[in-house]
Amino acid sequence: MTETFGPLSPALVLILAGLVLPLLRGWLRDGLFLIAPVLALVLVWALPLGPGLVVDWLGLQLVPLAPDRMARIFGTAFGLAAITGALYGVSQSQVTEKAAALVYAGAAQGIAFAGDLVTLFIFWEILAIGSTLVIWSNGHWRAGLRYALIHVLGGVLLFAGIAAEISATGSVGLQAIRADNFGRWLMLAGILVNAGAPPLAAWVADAYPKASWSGTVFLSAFTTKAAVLVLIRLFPGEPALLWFGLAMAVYGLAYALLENDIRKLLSYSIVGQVGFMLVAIGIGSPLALAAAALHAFAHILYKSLLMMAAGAILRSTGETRLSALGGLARAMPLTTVALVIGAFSLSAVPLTAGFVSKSAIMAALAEGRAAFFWFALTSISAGSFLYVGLKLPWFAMFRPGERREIAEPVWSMKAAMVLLCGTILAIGCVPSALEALVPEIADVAILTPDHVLFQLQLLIAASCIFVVLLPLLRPRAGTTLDVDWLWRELPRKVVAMWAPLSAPIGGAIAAGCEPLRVYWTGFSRRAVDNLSGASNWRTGKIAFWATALLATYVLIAAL
Amino acid sequence: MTILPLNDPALLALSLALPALATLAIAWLGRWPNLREAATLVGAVLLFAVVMMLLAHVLQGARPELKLVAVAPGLTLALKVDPLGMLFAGVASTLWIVNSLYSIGYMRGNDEPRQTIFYACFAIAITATMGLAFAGNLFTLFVFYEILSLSTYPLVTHKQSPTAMRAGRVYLLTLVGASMVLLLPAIVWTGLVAGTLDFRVGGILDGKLGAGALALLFAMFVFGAAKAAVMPLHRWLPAAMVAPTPVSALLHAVAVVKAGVFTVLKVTVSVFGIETLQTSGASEWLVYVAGFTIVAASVVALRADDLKRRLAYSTIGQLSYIVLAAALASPVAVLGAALHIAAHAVSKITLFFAAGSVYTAEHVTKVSQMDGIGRRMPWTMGAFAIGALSMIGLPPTAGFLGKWFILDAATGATNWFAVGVIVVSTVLNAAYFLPILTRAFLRPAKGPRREAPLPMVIALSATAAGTVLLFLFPGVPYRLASMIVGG
Amino acid sequence: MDHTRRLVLIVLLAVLALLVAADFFVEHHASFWIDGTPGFAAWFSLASAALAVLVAYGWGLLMRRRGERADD
Amino acid sequence: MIASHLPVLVILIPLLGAVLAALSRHGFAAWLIALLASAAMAAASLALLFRVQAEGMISYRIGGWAPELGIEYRIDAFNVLIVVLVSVVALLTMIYARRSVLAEIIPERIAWFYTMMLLCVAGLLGIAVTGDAFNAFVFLEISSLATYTLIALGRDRRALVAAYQYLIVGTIGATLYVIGVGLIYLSTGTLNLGLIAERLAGIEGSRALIVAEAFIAVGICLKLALFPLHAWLPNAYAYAPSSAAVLLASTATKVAIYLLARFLFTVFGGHVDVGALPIGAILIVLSVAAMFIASAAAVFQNDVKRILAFSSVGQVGYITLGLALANPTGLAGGLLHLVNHALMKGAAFMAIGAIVLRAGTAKLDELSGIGRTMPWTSAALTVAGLGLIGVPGTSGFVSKYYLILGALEAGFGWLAILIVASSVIAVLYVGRIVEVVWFREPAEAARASREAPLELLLPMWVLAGATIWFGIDAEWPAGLAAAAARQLLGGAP
Repeated sequence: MTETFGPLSPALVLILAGLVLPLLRGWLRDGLFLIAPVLALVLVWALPLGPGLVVDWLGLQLVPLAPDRMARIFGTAFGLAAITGALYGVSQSQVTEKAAALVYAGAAQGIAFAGDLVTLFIFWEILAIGSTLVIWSNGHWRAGLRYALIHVLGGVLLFAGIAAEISATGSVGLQAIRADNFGRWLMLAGILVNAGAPPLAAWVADAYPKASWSGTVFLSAFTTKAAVLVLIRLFPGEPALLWFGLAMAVYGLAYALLENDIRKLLSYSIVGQVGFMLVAIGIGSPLALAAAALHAFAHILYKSLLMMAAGAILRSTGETRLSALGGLARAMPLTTVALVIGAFSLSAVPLTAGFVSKSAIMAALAEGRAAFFWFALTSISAGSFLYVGLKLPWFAMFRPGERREIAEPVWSMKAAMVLLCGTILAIGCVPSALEALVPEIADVAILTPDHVLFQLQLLIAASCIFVVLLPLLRPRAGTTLDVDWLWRELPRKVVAMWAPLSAPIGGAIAAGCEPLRVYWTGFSRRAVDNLSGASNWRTGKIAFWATALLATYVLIAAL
Repeated sequence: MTILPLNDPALLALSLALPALATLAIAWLGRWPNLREAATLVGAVLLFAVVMMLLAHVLQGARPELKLVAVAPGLTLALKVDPLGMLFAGVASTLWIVNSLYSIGYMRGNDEPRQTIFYACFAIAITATMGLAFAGNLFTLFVFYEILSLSTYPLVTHKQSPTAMRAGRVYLLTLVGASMVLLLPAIVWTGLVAGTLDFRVGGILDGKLGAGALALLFAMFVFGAAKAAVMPLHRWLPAAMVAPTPVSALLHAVAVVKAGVFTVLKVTVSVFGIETLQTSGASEWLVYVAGFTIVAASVVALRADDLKRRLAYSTIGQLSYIVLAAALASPVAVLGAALHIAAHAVSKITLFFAAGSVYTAEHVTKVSQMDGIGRRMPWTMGAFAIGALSMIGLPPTAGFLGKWFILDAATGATNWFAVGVIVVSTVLNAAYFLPILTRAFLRPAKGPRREAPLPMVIALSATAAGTVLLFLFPGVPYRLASMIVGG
Repeated sequence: MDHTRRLVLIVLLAVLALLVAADFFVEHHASFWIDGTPGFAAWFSLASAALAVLVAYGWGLLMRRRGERADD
Repeated sequence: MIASHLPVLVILIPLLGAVLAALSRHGFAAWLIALLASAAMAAASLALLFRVQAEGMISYRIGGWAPELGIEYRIDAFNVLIVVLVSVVALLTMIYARRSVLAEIIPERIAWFYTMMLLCVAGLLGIAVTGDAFNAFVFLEISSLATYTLIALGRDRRALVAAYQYLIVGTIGATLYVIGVGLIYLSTGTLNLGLIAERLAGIEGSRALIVAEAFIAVGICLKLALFPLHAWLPNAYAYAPSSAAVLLASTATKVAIYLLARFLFTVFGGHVDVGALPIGAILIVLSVAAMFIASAAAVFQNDVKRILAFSSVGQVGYITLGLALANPTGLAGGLLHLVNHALMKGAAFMAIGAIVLRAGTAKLDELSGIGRTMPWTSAALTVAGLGLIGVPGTSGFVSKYYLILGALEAGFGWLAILIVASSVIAVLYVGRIVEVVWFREPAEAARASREAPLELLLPMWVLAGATIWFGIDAEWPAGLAAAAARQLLGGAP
């Protein structure tokens, strides 16, 4: 039945819309910007599940459009993020960003529906191009460059891995594998770069805050979650993911707790949350994979919401540093509500989407008897509430601050936030509605009394600690060193160190070579003199050579 | 399916005669610039038509042959079309049209002197390229290889400044010198050992030389074809950057460097035979040399401020991808190498066109002067962006194709060194191309919008479009490339 | 510790106490041996959150630099 | 029956012409005589060629005397090649000479000049056709004396010095040669080359013979300007009148090489075996030295004539290398190069002569941009230069190809590399000329000159055209050279 839609995929719709967008003006442009994501979401659901169409391309049997359940889950999440993101960003004046955002969203859909490794890779790279353009359209060319280079690296690692996989197995299909040979390790490494895993996790917090108020919303939704989807498809149950995930969760927590900039804090938190998903994928049971997908779904919604709130604050105040904010709750009530709902969802407060998905993950860990990871993630959950549920709203919105003449953002931004708040709460209140999408969670205890009690204790206890240790959590201007020091500052330091050394060393080498050079100059000059004067031999010299030659012959004859 | 009653040998003869005739016409019409340029364009279009007719036949399995003249016993000038040559000829003849169009804009836009010689030598170079592509034996290949070197010398020294003359000297000495000292003895040696100089898929040397001798002979071919610019014989390429941009395009995209890698590839497939190379391991060392060239050239490009110099080193690196693939010596590698010839041609010509267009409009030659140029010349720099993406190997551009199969071959041979080289160089490619784009598009512009002359913009837009189209519809080149080894 | 903070803390502790008390009256579905015990979440969270803050603070002492980066 | 007297006719015609030219005393008349004589001579030599191809070796006895007493002229596949080469080049030179001579030589001496030209040709042809060792010495002296005079006729005062130097060197060479011949005569009792060869086979291990061989080889090598016995040549060619330089450069050294080959192969049989006796080995070493050092010296000259002269010394190295390789392919390559080099060096000297005629100078740094005003002449020079490099498509490539093949067949891979490596030096000196001539802004000399007259261009382009033609279709010359090589290696004369 896929045939009836031909090549019409959500990805194609969005990418084409993105390419056409710069050519349009006025309401036509805004209209297309809003309609295209809706159309894509409709297509996500209209495409019948099935094996998809096989296309022969360069001798490879490609399946560019393979709608399955996982594609539908992520397609829906990506679709919702694109719709609300477009609504939120419709008042953005940079057309490049809008166009790039559509291409970016389209590439994410493309990854979701890709039925083979090659298609996957192609959209993977388009995703990187689109996201880079989103960052660049805000003018931060250095950060964008760093982002682009990291993703080129990730892309080519994946590329090499895919090539190895195809030449080893001869199949381009997406099948569950383990990282058991070098090629597959390459593939895993490439995906992990995009997922924001250590050691290259620093790009997330480096690049995302550099986009515009609207651009960051898009960025927070697609790249890392697309990587999660690919991990679900390719590496379910890969043990290495457990540790990568845990490391990301710890990293995200620690850096977010220290961070001062709202959007940077939220970026660190993305890494932390994706860590949860990776641990679930590392478990690999059907429930765990469903939980990972569900968590990605929820995370896309609440992280978009959080980024929207941050963007609203940025647009209204021109500021995102917690140390410079405060007391916004009164002036921006709706934004405040959005921020709190998003934060609570991230912290898995009951009745939010995050509670549903995190419950599923914990249930999967319990089912998988992964005690260590269960306790570790529980403890990190408690910590997460500190930075996002308490620190963020308190310092940005509620703590007493100077009174400013600021207003709520424009209606379209508010509408987008309201839409997301509604969705998050709806899912939180009626988790069973999700069973149509992810039937695996039917048996998970979500809104049971003991579970709710457990979660509430966790949150209230963390709140107590927050109140007690508040002085330690006070945001301060500054940056936390990260691995990106290696490529952002080390080269400069090395150059600076090398600069005073280079002249003496070069001089020493030159001095050492001087005698050789002098000799060579003399030699070559003599040679040139000899050669250019070669026509002026004296007759005697010729006679000498003739005699010498003759003598040689006669001597040899005599012997 | 022929429109004209032309048989294959006639077409083959025409493919050499047309550019040669164009040369004469250009020389004859030198006094009337419009007619002269018309002659170039007409020649280019006719040649393209002829090559396309040949292409149709080759795709159907025909392998036209034409014996030109027996120079001496054992030395015959003979043409024979095979898929690899067809691919090369197709690329060159297509790009000749675009390059001619571009040249008209460039040469007039910059008031260049001695345009008649320029167009005439260009046409000779195309003649030589056709002969090279369709060469039926090593001797023919060598003859046209040398004609190509000599006919491009006046182009390289076109400016006749002391720098240009010096560059010309380096150019000629390296190319002709290497070809005479290494390529020619290699050919003679081959002839002596194999008893023939004719190309044959699968090779003519099977079992006739030991592994060490094979490796030596292979080295003589690879370095003898200095047009492939494998380090350390690469200096001529950056030196030749003093030439006008259409010449750079000819060097980097249409003919010259491609002639080098074509020779390497052709020798790999049809003199040694990939199986012989595989089993003897005679080409293994080249993986490391080519790998080093790729990475080192990229590092140099990273530090080059002169735009054309950066592009030149990029070419050196990209060429070595093809050489690397030849060294891997597997069907997939050859496929990748052949596709990369086409892909690199169309994208590098775009980059050079853009560089020349920027020079013509703004007299900008350095990357550091390119701030905001993308806002002023959106078409030019947009095309440049596509070319750059292709160089990095990102879809949806042609550069992806070749890289894909070369990587496939490298992983298939579990040659992790080659894989590592490609990974590192891809990142380096991005590192030296993307800053140009960020400068051009993100820095503030210093003036109003002002594009280069129209013929140039048309030409570079066409090649940029070609870069994307080649990715989307790679059918014909792919079929040709996959026929190279399969027969 | 100022007045408001102390007040808030007392209220929070009271709520926590109530929740722990309530915990004795629900049926637990323990995944592992200890997490089913009443009040587990409370003390575990207190410890984890404190640990998290302290670790982060310590990390901040080591790695936190004043001022923004030049190229940000 | 004129046809049966062809071998002697080719010598008698120029001799007679020389006498008539000397008697005519008038410049134009002398030229006309020389031209007609050359034409007749060329026709005769071509007829001779066809006869040899049809009938094989021709033996002609002067006066009908049997070899032991009388002189025998022997024409075989090898020397007929030389005869045709010399006479055809001579004819072309005569066509070329008129305008050039008018400009370069004072009118009273013009008739004298043509006399000497004809005499020189007669001597060269005589060396080629004779089958008698002493008779060859006589012809050698005839041609040498004529050559000294020709060089001395040059306008430049240094021409006299050059001629004098050549006189001394030439005399030493002739003396060494005649000593060698004398030694042979003592051992074998005959001067007939064929008979010597037959009798030598019966004599074993005579050191005197080896000494004789050494004397003859060194003597001839002086005449053929083998490095390092070459130093007389550059000045002689540079200061000789242009048309004399053309004749000498194309033919004089070639005939000497012929004589060397004749002795090495026909007379001394297998003695050139590389490694067996040192003549071959020493010849290889000196040839390689010539290829490199003389070519390198050419790079540093400023006078184009001198560049070409040094290039000749270098190119002679390739030919002697072919002799030293002494296998069919290598020897054929050497002989083919002998022919090809004569053609292209002739074209090159004609071109530079035309430039001297128009621009008044042969100094490279004064010839900037001469290609603009004298395109056809410069093109001929370029074609000849490409031939010297050995670019494919020129005859130089074909002969070098055979040389490389011969070196590889002999198992000397390194020698093959050296052959091509030395060609790169030719790229340098030819490149210098081409660059100055075509790619520089025209200098004063270039602006003042115009294209050479047709009667200069025509012979020039016959030779340049042959360089290209024999590069594209070398079947005919390669066949002749291969036949000659077979003839030589077959042992029998």
